[in-house]
Amino acid sequence: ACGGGNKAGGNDAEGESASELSGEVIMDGSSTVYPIAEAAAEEYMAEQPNVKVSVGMSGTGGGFEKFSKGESDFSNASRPIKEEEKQAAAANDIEFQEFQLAYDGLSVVVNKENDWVDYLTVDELKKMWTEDGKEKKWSDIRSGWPDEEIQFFSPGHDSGTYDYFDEVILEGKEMVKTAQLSEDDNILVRGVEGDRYAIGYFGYAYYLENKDKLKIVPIDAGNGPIEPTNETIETGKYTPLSRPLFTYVNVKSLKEKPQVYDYMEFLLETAGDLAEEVGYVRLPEEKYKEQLETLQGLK
Amino acid sequence: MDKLLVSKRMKGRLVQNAILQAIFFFATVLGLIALMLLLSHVVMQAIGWLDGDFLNNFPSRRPEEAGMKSGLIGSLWLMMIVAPVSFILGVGTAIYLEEYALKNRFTAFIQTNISNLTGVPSIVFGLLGLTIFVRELGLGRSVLAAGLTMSLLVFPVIVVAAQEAIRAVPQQLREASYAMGATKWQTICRVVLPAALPGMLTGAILALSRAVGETAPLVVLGIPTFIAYLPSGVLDTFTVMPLQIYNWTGRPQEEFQHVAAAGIVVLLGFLIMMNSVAVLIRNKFQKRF
Amino acid sequence: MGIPTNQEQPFSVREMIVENQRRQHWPKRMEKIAPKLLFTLAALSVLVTLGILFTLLFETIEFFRWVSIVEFVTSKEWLPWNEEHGSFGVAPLVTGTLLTTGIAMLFAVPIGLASAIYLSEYASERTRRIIKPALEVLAGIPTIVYGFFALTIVTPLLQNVIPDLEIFNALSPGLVMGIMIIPMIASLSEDAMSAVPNSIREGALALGATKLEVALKVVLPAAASGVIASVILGISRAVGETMIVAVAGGSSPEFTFDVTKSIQTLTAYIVQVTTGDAGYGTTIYYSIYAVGMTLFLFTLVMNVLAQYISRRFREEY
Amino acid sequence: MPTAESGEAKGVVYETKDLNLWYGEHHALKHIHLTIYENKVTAIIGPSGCGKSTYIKTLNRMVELVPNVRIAGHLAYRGRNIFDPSYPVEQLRTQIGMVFQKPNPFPKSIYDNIAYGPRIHGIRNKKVLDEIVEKSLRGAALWDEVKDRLRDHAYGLSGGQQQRLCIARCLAIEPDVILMDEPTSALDPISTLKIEELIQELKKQYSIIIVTHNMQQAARISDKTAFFLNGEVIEYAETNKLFSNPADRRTEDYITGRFG
Amino acid sequence: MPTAESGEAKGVVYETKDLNLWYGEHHALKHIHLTIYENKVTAIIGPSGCGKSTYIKTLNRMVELVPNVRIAGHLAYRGRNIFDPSYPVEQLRTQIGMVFQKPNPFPKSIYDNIAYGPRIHGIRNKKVLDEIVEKSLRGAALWDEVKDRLRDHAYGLSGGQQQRLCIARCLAIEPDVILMDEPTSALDPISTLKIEELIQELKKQYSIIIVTHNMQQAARISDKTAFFLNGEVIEYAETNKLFSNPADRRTEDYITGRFG
Ligand SMILES: Nc1ncnc2c1ncn2[C@@H]1O[C@H](COP(=O)(O)OP(=O)(O)OP(=O)(O)O)[C@@H](O)[C@H]1O
Ligand SMILES: Nc1ncnc2c1ncn2[C@@H]1O[C@H](COP(=O)(O)OP(=O)(O)OP(=O)(O)O)[C@@H](O)[C@H]1O
Ligand SMILES: [Mg+2]
Ligand SMILES: [Mg+2]
Ligand SMILES: O=P([O-])([O-])[O-]
Repeated sequence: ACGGGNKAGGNDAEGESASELSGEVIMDGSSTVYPIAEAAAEEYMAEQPNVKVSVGMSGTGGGFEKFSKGESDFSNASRPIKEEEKQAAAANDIEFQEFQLAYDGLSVVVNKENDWVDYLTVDELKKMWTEDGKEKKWSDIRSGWPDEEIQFFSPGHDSGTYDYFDEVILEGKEMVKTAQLSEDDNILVRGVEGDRYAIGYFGYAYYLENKDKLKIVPIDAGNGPIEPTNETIETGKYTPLSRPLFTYVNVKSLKEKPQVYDYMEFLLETAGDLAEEVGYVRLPEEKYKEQLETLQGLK
Repeated sequence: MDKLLVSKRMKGRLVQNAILQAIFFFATVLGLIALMLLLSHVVMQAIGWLDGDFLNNFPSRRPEEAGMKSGLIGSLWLMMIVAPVSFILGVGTAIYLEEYALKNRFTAFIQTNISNLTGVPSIVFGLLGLTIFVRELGLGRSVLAAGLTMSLLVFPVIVVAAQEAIRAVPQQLREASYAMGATKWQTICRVVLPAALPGMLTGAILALSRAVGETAPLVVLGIPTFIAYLPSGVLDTFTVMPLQIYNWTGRPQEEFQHVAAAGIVVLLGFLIMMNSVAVLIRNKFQKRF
Repeated sequence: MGIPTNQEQPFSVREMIVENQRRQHWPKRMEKIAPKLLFTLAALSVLVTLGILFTLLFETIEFFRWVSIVEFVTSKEWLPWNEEHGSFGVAPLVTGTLLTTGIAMLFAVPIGLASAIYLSEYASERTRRIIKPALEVLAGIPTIVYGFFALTIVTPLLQNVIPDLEIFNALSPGLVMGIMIIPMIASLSEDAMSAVPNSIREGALALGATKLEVALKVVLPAAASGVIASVILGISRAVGETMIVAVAGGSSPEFTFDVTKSIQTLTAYIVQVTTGDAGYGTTIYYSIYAVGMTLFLFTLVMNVLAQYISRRFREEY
Repeated sequence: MPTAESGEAKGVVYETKDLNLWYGEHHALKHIHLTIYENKVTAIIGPSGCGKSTYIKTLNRMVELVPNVRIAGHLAYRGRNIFDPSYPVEQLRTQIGMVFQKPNPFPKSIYDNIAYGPRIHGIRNKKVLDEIVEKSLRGAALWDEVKDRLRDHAYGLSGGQQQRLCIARCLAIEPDVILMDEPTSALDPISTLKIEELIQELKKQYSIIIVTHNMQQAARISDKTAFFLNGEVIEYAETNKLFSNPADRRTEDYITGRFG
Repeated sequence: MPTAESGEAKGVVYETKDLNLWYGEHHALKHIHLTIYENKVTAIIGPSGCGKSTYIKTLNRMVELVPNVRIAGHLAYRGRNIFDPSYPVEQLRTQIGMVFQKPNPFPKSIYDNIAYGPRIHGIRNKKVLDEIVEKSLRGAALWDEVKDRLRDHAYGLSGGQQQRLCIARCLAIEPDVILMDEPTSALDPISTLKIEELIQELKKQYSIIIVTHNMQQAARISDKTAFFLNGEVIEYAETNKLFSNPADRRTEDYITGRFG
């Protein structure tokens, strides 16, 4: 595998303390997870200036492709690994371990001037977003709402966000054809911002940053309308639209390269704080603890 | 010819000339207006964010601390590979096609092949580079692998420009050289190339400009975005400016849009400096025959 | 003819040359090596193409084991994500590409040529030396920047004129792509036109031709081969351009020729999948290779045609 | 035949008064005074680099195409200042035909070369064009050689043929004055003779100014001759007089080949 | 002086036997038989398009640069078949200098134009080059005009100056034979005279073949003259004889200007 092996054993027999590491740590994968990874790398290199951490953003799929060839130590993912990807890794004798780093709460938003929507149930969401061959109007969803066509904004088909929405809301059915798709969530923000009859969904961080321009829609999954907040997402009250973000680590790297192990440890220790700083939501504390134990078991 | 008719028509022709001149001028300016619009938009956004720190810092999650250093130096390294490799490859191919190749089917095939390469999307070159340079040759995600991939992507533009330039060198000059007993190679090196240099440099400018701004193939190669150290050789990992800009534009925080704008300004500054070297050489050599 | 002899002993150039020719093997050797070396360089381009073909071929074949070629070519629906009734008809991606390329060229060819004519025939040397490099900067702006330019500036501007324009559409990225291509056409055409000997211009001017008549009826035809080459490069670039259309064109493949609607191009689809989530080894993963192959064939056919046209137009001077 | 001094306004084509021209720093024409008459052949002779080409290129303002050219002085064509901004240079050049030192056919067919001038002046009629082409080619003594290959590319012609093509091209727009810069320097004696005869023929309708190195030619065909040296007009007189009885020592030296 | 018929091998530079040349379909040289002698000036005359340029471009194989040229026949330079593959064409051309019909200086400085030949043949020494440049420019009667601007671009020179530069460039490599294709057709009489004198000077060491339209020139400077017509050699003889007593009716018609 390329890039991995060289100069790994920085802490050699000369009796340097284990805290002075060197060598490379290669991280690639999801662009959703990238900000957390970037933050962690930044902080880690302040502590371990001789370790060269690099973070790429090839996307979850692209990350796994490289990971399964042994070209990276970590693959960040905004969804769990797929069966085909597992097989590809197995074919190259790559053993991996999954770790959760944070939550992302998919946020459903409407235009600031939308004064009729107070909340949406999961069924209403489903009815709205599923293609049924007819033009969708707000009045079709709940009576009393305006007789105006709904403008849909959704992340692109190939994003983890879409995947997740598809899974929990659409349940595999086709999304409305009139939906405007973009790979870039900032563009969705603009779309919803610019159209009174618009609705859209995207990552929590994008809502947080644009709170004053958008109106959040609480989601009722049977337990009353819940708005996404750090608290509701962390405790799991905001369902079904909150999803975990992952990193997958190459177990061989973990065992053979002390800096990889050290970095993983660092990740689990700091992910919560860093995730919140960049706009995601921390996992419950015990989750990190559990995973640290799993990690120690792999050493 | 009817003199009266001629002078009657003269006015119309002059008006036509003046109108079209104005249109041509306006068209030229239109491109510049677009450039200005874009630049002013970007520069306005970048104001306050573009400072010494920005050039001196590594990437950061905090917009105020985020900097371009690794990208800037990385792009410089990349160009140190792309410029010579693509120029030699492009000019060499052009010389072969114009001066040596027989006008046969194989030549026509190479010719078509080269213009075809200009239309292959950059991302496909990324796939090619990943397979060949990164994996087969084991160069990893290094400056060299990316530089070679990028060279393959941009060299066809140099070929086409250089071919046109070589073709435009008057045959009489070649004849004069041959008549002195110069060999073909000497004639090419000492007469044809200097006379064709301006056109070749135009090609180089266009090609390098593209190489500086390309994002997609580097993403496919797996060139990382976050790097907080500098490469020390062509086999080291690195990052480039467009990747960082791409990352910043996608971030949720408004501040990162400004960081991205600052990044774009730096990239354009880099581009202009790089081009002006080529432009200076081009101006020095440009002579009408 | 005596030279005013400085005290040096007289020398014979002829003898020196004969002597040098006897001793120097380097030029002779270079003469043999050069064509081979250059041939190797030229042949490399063929290798690159072969490399691309091979990169694409195996996965394309793999793709067609899952999806029938007939469906790929004839179906008018591109719905790769839909697991129940997914459909792999490439036509919508092709129309998306045709639309954006068409708009770009409609915009870039006239403006690029007009700029070339202005710079080569009207502008003073000074103006030319300033404007040309300035235009060339346009070619180097990262395409991602153009993408956002299209989306955040051009689309809203156009929406003022065309209220029906969707936020993602073919028109705006097409125009912006045109802006990006202008310098390519302008600069290369200008080079070709500048290379037309001045004596020919003088011949026409002396007949009382206006600059316009000289430019259009003498210089342009004489430079046709270079002008056509630049246009072909431009078209190729437009067909292969990725980021602008990915950002501003949207990602809804529709079989439509309506420029106000959201579209997806062949390239945008590839970039969407490669940077996205699709699992390695899935049908979607393989589909990008089939799309890449389509694109490859598409540009190939276009280039073969263009070569043919260009050969018919060439005027030597 | 009017003498050089008579200067009756009616027959004057060009009136040059204290004309100066610089290429950058180089003073190429110095205080030129010269009056050129209608229906005459005026020859300009002088050693290489003395400004002959420069002068006749000034007569149709072609010299302005050279960058950094500066012109001062008075030059009137048919009483009208040619530098007057209200006098379109295209109109001037339509009336002043020019044949250059180096043949410069367009990279087009023989036919299109000749038809170019008429076409830009709005003559579209195929039949008329055909006639113009034939007439002009005959006039330049080229018709018989090329009549079967009018559609061939002009660059396939030999040097001499190309030059005659350029003469034909110039005749096609029937100018008032024809400027010729060593038009026969690339021609064989037979074509030269034909061109010389043609010049004699043409001067009935046209005024011709010809630069030549061939003193016999100047003597044979011209009515008046100007001798240039170093950017100055040394002597300007009836050709007979200038060759038989030059007023200036330098003229004499030059025409007898003693000069240099 | 050896007669054309004597043909003693020692003094022969070129031996042409049944040489034929086609440009595509066009048969431009037809069964040429011609022997050219050492230290002589051989003039080639004939009307435009008769193949003069083609013939002398064959002598240094420059004609082969034209696509679709086909050559058949025998042509030996100093007893050696010039088409022999073992005879490098560069070596041939080093010994055969050439001056073209249209001046074609390189787009370089005056100095670099002259130094081009010596440099490609491996002469690097600055001082030697300086001397060669001066000597060659003097030889072409250009030194005085350009000595102060050797570093200027050659395109700034007038037509005549450019042609003399090309002659100087050719002299710089001291060839054995010099081919000249109407070298003086763009020159004034004074420069022409100098070049003619130079030719007389040079023929002591060199053999010179000159194409010219100027029959006086041919008569003045050449020892032997060949008259070409329509791709054939009509007559080849001592210049005196050819001009005073031509054997062929067509030659007579041509030299007396009755031809055409
Ligand atoms: N490159 C070419 N392709 C085709 N035909 C040509 C070419 N060059 C010359 N010819 C033809 O060959 C014939 C001989 O041409 P050549 O140039 O040798 O004539 P020339 O005697 O030198 O005439 P001139 O005195 O006008 O220079 C002419 O009929 C000409 O049209
Ligand atoms: N474009 C130019 N730039 C600078 N100097 C020039 C230019 N053209 C001509 N000259 C100079 O101006 C002078 C006059 O040139 P011109 O061409 O008028 O001479 P000429 O009498 O026509 O000579 P020839 O008989 O050689 O054609 C020469 O010394 C020449 O070097
Ligand atoms: Mg002149
Ligand atoms: Mg000739
Ligand atoms: O980059 P993503 O895979 O998280 O969309």
